[in-house]
Amino acid sequence: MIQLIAFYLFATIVIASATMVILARNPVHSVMWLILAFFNAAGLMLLAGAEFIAMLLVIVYVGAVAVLFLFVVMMLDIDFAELRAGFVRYLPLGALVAIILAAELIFAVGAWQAGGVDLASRAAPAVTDKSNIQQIGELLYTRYIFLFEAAGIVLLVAMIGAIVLTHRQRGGVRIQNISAQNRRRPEDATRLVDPGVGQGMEL
Amino acid sequence: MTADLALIWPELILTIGGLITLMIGTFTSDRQVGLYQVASLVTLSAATAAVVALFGTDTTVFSGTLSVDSFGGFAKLLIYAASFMCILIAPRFFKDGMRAEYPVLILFAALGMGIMASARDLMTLYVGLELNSLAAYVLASFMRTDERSSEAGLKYFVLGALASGMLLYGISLLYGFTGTTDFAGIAKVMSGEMNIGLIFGIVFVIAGLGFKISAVPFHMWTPDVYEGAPTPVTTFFATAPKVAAMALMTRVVIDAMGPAVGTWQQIIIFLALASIILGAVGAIGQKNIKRLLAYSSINNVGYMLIGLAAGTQQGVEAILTYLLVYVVTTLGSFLIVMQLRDDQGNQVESIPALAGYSQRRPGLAAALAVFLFSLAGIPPLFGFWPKLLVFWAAVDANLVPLAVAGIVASVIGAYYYIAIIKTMYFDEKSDTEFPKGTGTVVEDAVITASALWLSVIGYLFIGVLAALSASAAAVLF
Amino acid sequence: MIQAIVFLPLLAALVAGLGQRVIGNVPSKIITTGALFVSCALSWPIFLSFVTGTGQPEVVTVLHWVSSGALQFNWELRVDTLTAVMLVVITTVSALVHLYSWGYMEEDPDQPRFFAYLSLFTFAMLMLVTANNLVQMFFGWEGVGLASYLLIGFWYKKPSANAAAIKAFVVNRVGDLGFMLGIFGTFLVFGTVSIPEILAAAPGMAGSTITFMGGRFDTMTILCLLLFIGAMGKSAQLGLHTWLPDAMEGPTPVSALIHAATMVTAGVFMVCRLSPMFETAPVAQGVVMFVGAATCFFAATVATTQWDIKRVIAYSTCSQLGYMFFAAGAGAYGAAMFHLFTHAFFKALLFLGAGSVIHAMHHEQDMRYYGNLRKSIPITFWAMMLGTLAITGVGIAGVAGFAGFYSKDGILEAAFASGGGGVVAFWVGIFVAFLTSFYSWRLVFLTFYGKARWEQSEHIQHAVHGEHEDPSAEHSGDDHAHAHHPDAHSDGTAGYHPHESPLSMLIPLVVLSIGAVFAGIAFHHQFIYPEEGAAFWKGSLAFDEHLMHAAHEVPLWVKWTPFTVMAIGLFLAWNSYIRNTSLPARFVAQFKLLHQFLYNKWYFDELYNILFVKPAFAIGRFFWKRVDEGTIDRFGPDGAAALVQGGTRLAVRLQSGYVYGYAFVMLLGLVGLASWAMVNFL
Amino acid sequence: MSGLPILSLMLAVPAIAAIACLFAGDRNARVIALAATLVNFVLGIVMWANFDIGGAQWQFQERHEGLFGPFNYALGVDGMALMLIMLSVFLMPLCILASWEAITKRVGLYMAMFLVMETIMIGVFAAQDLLLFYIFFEAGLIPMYFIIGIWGGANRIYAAFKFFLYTLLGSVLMLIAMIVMIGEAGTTDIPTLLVYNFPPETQTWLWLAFFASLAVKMPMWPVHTWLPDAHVQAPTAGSMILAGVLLKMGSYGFIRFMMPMFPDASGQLMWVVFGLSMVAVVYTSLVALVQSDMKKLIAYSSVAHMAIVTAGLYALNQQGIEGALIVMLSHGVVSAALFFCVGVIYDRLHTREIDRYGGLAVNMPAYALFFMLFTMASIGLPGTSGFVGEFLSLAGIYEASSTVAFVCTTGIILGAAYMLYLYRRVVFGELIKDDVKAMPDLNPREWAILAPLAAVALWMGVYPESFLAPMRGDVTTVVARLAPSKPAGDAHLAAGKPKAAAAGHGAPAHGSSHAGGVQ
Amino acid sequence: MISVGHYLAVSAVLFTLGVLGIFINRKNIIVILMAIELILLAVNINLVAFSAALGDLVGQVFSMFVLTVAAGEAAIGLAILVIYFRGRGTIAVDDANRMKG
Repeated sequence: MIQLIAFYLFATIVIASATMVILARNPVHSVMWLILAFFNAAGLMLLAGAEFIAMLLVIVYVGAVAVLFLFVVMMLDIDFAELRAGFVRYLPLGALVAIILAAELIFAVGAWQAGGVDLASRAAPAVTDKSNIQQIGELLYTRYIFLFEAAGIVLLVAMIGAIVLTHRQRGGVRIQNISAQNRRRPEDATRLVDPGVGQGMEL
Repeated sequence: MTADLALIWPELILTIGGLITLMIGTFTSDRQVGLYQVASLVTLSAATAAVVALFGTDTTVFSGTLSVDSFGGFAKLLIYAASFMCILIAPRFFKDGMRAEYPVLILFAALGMGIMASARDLMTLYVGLELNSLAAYVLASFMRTDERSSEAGLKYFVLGALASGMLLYGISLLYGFTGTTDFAGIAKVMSGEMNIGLIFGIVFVIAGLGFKISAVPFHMWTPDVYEGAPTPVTTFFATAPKVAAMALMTRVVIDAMGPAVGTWQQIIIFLALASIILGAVGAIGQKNIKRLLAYSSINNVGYMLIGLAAGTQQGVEAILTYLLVYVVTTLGSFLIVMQLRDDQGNQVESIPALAGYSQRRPGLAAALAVFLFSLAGIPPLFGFWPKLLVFWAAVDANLVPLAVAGIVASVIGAYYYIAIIKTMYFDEKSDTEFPKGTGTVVEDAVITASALWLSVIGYLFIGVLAALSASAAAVLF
Repeated sequence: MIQAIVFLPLLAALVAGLGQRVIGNVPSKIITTGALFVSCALSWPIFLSFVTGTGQPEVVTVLHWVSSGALQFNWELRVDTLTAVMLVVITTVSALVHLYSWGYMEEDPDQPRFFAYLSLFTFAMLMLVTANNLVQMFFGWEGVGLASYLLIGFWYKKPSANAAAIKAFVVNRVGDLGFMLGIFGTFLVFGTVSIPEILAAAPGMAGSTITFMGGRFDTMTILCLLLFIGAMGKSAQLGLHTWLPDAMEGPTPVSALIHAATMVTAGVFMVCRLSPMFETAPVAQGVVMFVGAATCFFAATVATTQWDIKRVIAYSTCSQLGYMFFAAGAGAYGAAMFHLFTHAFFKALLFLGAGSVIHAMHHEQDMRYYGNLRKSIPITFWAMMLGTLAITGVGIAGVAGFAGFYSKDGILEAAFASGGGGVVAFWVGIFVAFLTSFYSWRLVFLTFYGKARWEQSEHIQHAVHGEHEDPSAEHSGDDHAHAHHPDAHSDGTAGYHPHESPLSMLIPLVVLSIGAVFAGIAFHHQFIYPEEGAAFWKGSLAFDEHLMHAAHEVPLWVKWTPFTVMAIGLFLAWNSYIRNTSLPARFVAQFKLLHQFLYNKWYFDELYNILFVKPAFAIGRFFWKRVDEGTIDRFGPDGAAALVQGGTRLAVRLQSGYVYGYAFVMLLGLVGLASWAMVNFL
Repeated sequence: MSGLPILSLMLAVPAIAAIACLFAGDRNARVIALAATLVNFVLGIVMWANFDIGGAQWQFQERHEGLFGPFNYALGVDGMALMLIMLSVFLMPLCILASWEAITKRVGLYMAMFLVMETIMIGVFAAQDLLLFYIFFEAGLIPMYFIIGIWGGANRIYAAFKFFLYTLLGSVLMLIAMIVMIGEAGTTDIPTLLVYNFPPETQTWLWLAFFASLAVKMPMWPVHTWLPDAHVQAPTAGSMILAGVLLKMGSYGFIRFMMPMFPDASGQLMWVVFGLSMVAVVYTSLVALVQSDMKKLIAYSSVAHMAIVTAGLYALNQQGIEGALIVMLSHGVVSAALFFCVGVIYDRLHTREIDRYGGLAVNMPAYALFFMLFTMASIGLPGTSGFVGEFLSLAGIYEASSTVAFVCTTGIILGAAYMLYLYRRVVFGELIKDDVKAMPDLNPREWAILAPLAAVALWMGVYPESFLAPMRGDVTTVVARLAPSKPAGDAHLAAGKPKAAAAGHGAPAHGSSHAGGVQ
Repeated sequence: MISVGHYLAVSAVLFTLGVLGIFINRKNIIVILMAIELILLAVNINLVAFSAALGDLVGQVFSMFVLTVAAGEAAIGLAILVIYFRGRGTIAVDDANRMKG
């Protein structure tokens, strides 16, 4: 019963805050709503028994992604007042299509029943004698090792990408170049001039 | 596990080579273009060699998440070759020299595409696809100071993310309704009774993959991104990812959804016809040659999808042949587009500026004409052959109306190809000068070779090609 | 020998036509004229051998032509009585016309071309009459059509000549349409196009029926009618006659040769050649007779009102051809051929005489500007006189007469004797004989009698004032016949005095006069007498001895009526044009509508113009502008292009550049596909 | 002869010369092109001379299995193909000569395109493999597209596009049909397919698909509208080859594929062909009558002539088919000649407007003579090539249907009308326009083009056996193949009671044995 | 009892909201990126729910990969956003239409 109440609570909040994410005028507010949605989603997952994923959601999403969002929103010098508010043009038709989509999806998933699936073909049946995190770990480092490594490459690519795009050679930054300093000779730096009378100084 | 490693040599080589290239790039100055270019090219060559060496193997590795087979091999050869060319041509394009991240990203993208082509598990599919996509998003906006490039990246990213969301949602449905992410396992369930969840899963997955191959109506990003991205990147987008995504789509549709032919066939047919027609119709209005080639790729994907709709081994063979010819033609076309520079050395992308090109650069114009006629599928140019195979497969699969519709629409497609030829050959010279010396010897050689191959010479290789594609396609059946 | 007769003219035509600039004018003329005289000289012995009964039919194969399945025909030359008759007619008239043209065309710059055309025509005509199969006959048929076209349009600078040439060709082609269909049908029915084989098999086909264009008809009737349509075109029978008067745009020797003596009689020849076929199709015969009689009547009525001397003779020709056809329709093919034979002489004579008059009158052809010419050009006058006597059929039954007398009376008697419709045709013929007499004498009186009236003629004034270099006018031989008498205007001559034509023109007149006088009396036994006729024709045409017997035994009044009406006509003409010259005008005033109707040739040209020519152009323009461009192109290729362009605009608009728009399209696609798949599943 | 791959040689010579032309200068390109086409002409004559009439149906065969994967490099000719190849190689040197002075820009490319065209034409007629045929068949679009588009008249772009896309649209349907055929029969070999019996209902579809394609190529009404545009805009030699040979590809497809491969459908659907042909003859002739552009007029006349071809072929009997074949050859020569005649004066005055001319007979007598000859050949004057073909085909048509024959035969009236009307306006009349007066008569080069054309037109008219003999056996084969499915003609001859045969010319009645009229 | 259906319904709504967020939003691109995160969240809920219902861990592993990739995706998305902003000085969705047609 508690579970049910908790589920409905989480579900309601996650949907409500998701709605606010896309409706909020201020992007900062949107991020906040997003964080709220993630927390509640983590709650939903806890209810389903996926503790590790729930934690991950909070740590990775809230801790990293959402903060990154916030960071960017703050960093970019955006004049929020100027941002036009409005999703008038597509809203009625868009909402209609979205409602149809949602209805169809719900109708579709309503067709799910445990009996329809051949459970014998499961790749990694969950067992009760090990913790969720241990089971996932075993799976990750054996069966899915290749993908695990590939996911590492994905993150590497993301990193390279983020850097290559945003990293700028700063013109004003002075970095000590020791070898250049060592190579420097007087003749490179000084010049002897002998200006004639009345010709002025040429600099 | 170690035995498995011996079978993923191409991936290993690419990973290590990519890292080495990255290191070279990091620890040398950006002006050392030659060095990391060579490193990346060697990496790709080695990977290609590894693929060749593994050709004919048909097994799965890593608990069945990845397959090592001729089908993937065929696709990888094309992917690697296309990537090779895209690295080869890049330095001349980027005015400030090619930064090291470019070959690195291409290498990792190629890795991802290789994984896509070999995926036989939804999870592998997803990871491979995202590896490729993330690299691709960055590549699209690689010229970060160029507004068009960043806009292209933005659009590509947003829509790509949406598409991968759809794909993932579909995957989750497939997983939920079959209890497995393994292609073979999914196929087993699908050979039983279908339910609405599975059907939605199929639709969502096809939609997600349809984005990658830019099939209508998931093509919307293509023209903008092709136009905005730096030309070598556009070349890359038009070739390698198309091969990977098409191979992946083929594998998913045939391997995983094979038994549910009634569900996906009509969807694929719709995508095919829509792509053919919209690709052709959209292309007609274009003034920018990169944009036009984008529509052309949409159009061509439509034909490949006809082969897929057939769902037979013959159809898959046709797709593979089509991919090969398509890649060669597209590469050739883009190589020429790269050489379109006015006397200030600026890139020329406007089609009207090509007026009278045949009189300024007869060789290049002739080659481009060959490519375009080939893309249009006019015999005796070799582009006709894969089109024929595709229709052949459709007819043999009793999809005669589809074949008829497709082939009639191909006439619309021919219109814009011959319109460019008209501009190059029939129109009076435009003001734009096209000075000589824009291409390297290698590029010119590649252009010449592809043009020759695509003219009648290609027919002499039909036998080889047929054998190759047959052995590759046989894996799926 | 027959090869020489036929091919010498061709050779001459080629040499003169292609080599004219190499060999020059006079050699060209010599070669063509010489070749014709040789042909002529070779033809007469053949004819005489048939007259004497020693000649035997023979067929000479020259070259393989076509064989396609059962349809096989070769280039062959057939000589039998019928051919022999035609041979002499053609070669003689042609040779004389060649000679005549030396004088008549003397001043023309394109003489070799003219002579080449004449020879070419002769060759084609000879091919026609020597044909042993229908296709070769068709070759000659079209060949003479070509030559006729070329010769009518000889003065190609004259728009009227060009128009007339095209008209002649096209109207003839209408007939040829029938002829071709007839050949096809004949081939279909008989499995061959060889004339002897067809004729042999024809009786066996009598009474059979065949489907033609959806209807069910008697086989032989339909075949004969189709072939007869061809004959109608070539022989200018009513309906397809309109080209013949216009054809007078050609030089006068051409009119004499082609449009009087030979080509126009090809239709008669064809009907006679195929007479065994017609004999099996009484309905077709009836049609032939009816058309012949109608033409005969029609042309004669028109001839009475025309002012142009050549047109009068042209309508006269038309009318005489009608005689020949109703003879053929009546079954008297011998009589038809006989009239053809005599007509060739006297009509050629009349035309050449008219040419001589025109030549003398400086190309004035309007008889209103003639008058009193008998003294200035006496030889021409006498030749014309003899010709007129011949055509009007002057002669005493049972004693002697001019050529036309025998042949025309033969026809009328045969028509009467054939009974039924023939009697009607007989009466028509009688009436036409009256008209013939009237218009022929009218021509003579207007031209040679009365007062000189040419002061009003523009041609003459040009000649007098030296302004005759009108490039579009006939311009042969015009510098020798006039003297300047600017003061002598009161005598109606405007100071112009016609001179007699040169010798080269007079000799043919004389020779033809001999023919016009004696051709009838010399050969009427062979042509139309029952026993002698059968022996003469030797089955080369369907010679009905019974009919011929009957024709000779008609009541006496039948034999005398033609002469009587001729006399009435003569009197009427004399009364109207010599004694009381105001009579015609009064008559015209009285019967204005009738005169207009006749003068305008029964409005055939206008009718055809409204019915065929104008609609053809209008429909053509309609098809071109409204259908081809307005419909097929508009909704076909251009429509498709526009559709695609519209699609392009739509596609470009769809590609708005806004990322939310793109996302929306993707979503729509997704939802659409999902819904479709769902509906399909459920 | 057996060892020499003469057909491959004939394909190779122009192809190689084409490449040479691309790299040679303008002057050399002309010489190379002329030399290559002449060599091919000689090879053609050698082939004709060695053709064994009455021998094997397929001669000079070359086969290389597996060279092209699922289809073969297979060449060979029968009599019909031989004649059409002869037509091609005969016209090519004349086309090159016709362009000798008229083409001044980008000569190398021009000559290359023509030489490629020659290869393609020979390939079409010599191909013994369905796909090989299709490749050649459609390849012809490319050089023609360039020829019209680069060297054409003012509105050349529209014409080139229309030509290309229209004919492409037609051909693609044929491709689908070919695929179906290959799937059904399991071979791409044309001789095998010629005797393969497709199921009747399949035949209908295949027939329709082929018809859609070939009708455009022919072109038949109502898909003819590309032709006038293409002809008007194309350079002289382009029109010559287009009218001379390219249109024949359509009719060749009729007799090579549609009729023997789908005999049942041919029998059933002959009325479609007849109907369209009838419309075309009358319709296009009337349209030709009102044209003011010389080339357009001749182009429309081509449509009318090709309608006779289609109707003749679908008479499905010996005369109809042989006649149609002769019309094809004749039209190839005559229309090429007529287009060249237009080109001659176009080169001098640079207009095709009929009204701009007049009175050419005065200053160009030789030209007038040739023009007259070809005009007459075009309207089917006996003794010229046009007659033999038209006569035979119409005779054949009559056997099938007198109505169709009647309507088609009206073409001879209308044809005479529009051709003579054209001739009158151009050649006859007063020579009053100064620029027309200044036009010189034919030069030796033009003589060299017109004289052979004239000679062939006459040869074909007087002794067509030279051309009929090689094709006779093939036509017989086709007729035999079609015989079972050919509907009876509409004559329905019914014997009556013969009257007593008239004396003198009575002969044993034998006509009734021809009841039904099938020869 | 909470059935898997409940979860799936929530996820469906979330997915829809995410999609809606992408194309009705004209204010700024950051919200679009957040909408994408919503979509991925919906997928994760799906996977976890199925995983739980099936008693199969693959779903959770998959969910982990999704999280990983989503993080990378967010990084790259924001990077692109940054350079876009640098070039244009705005992140309004309406302005990103330099290329069209």
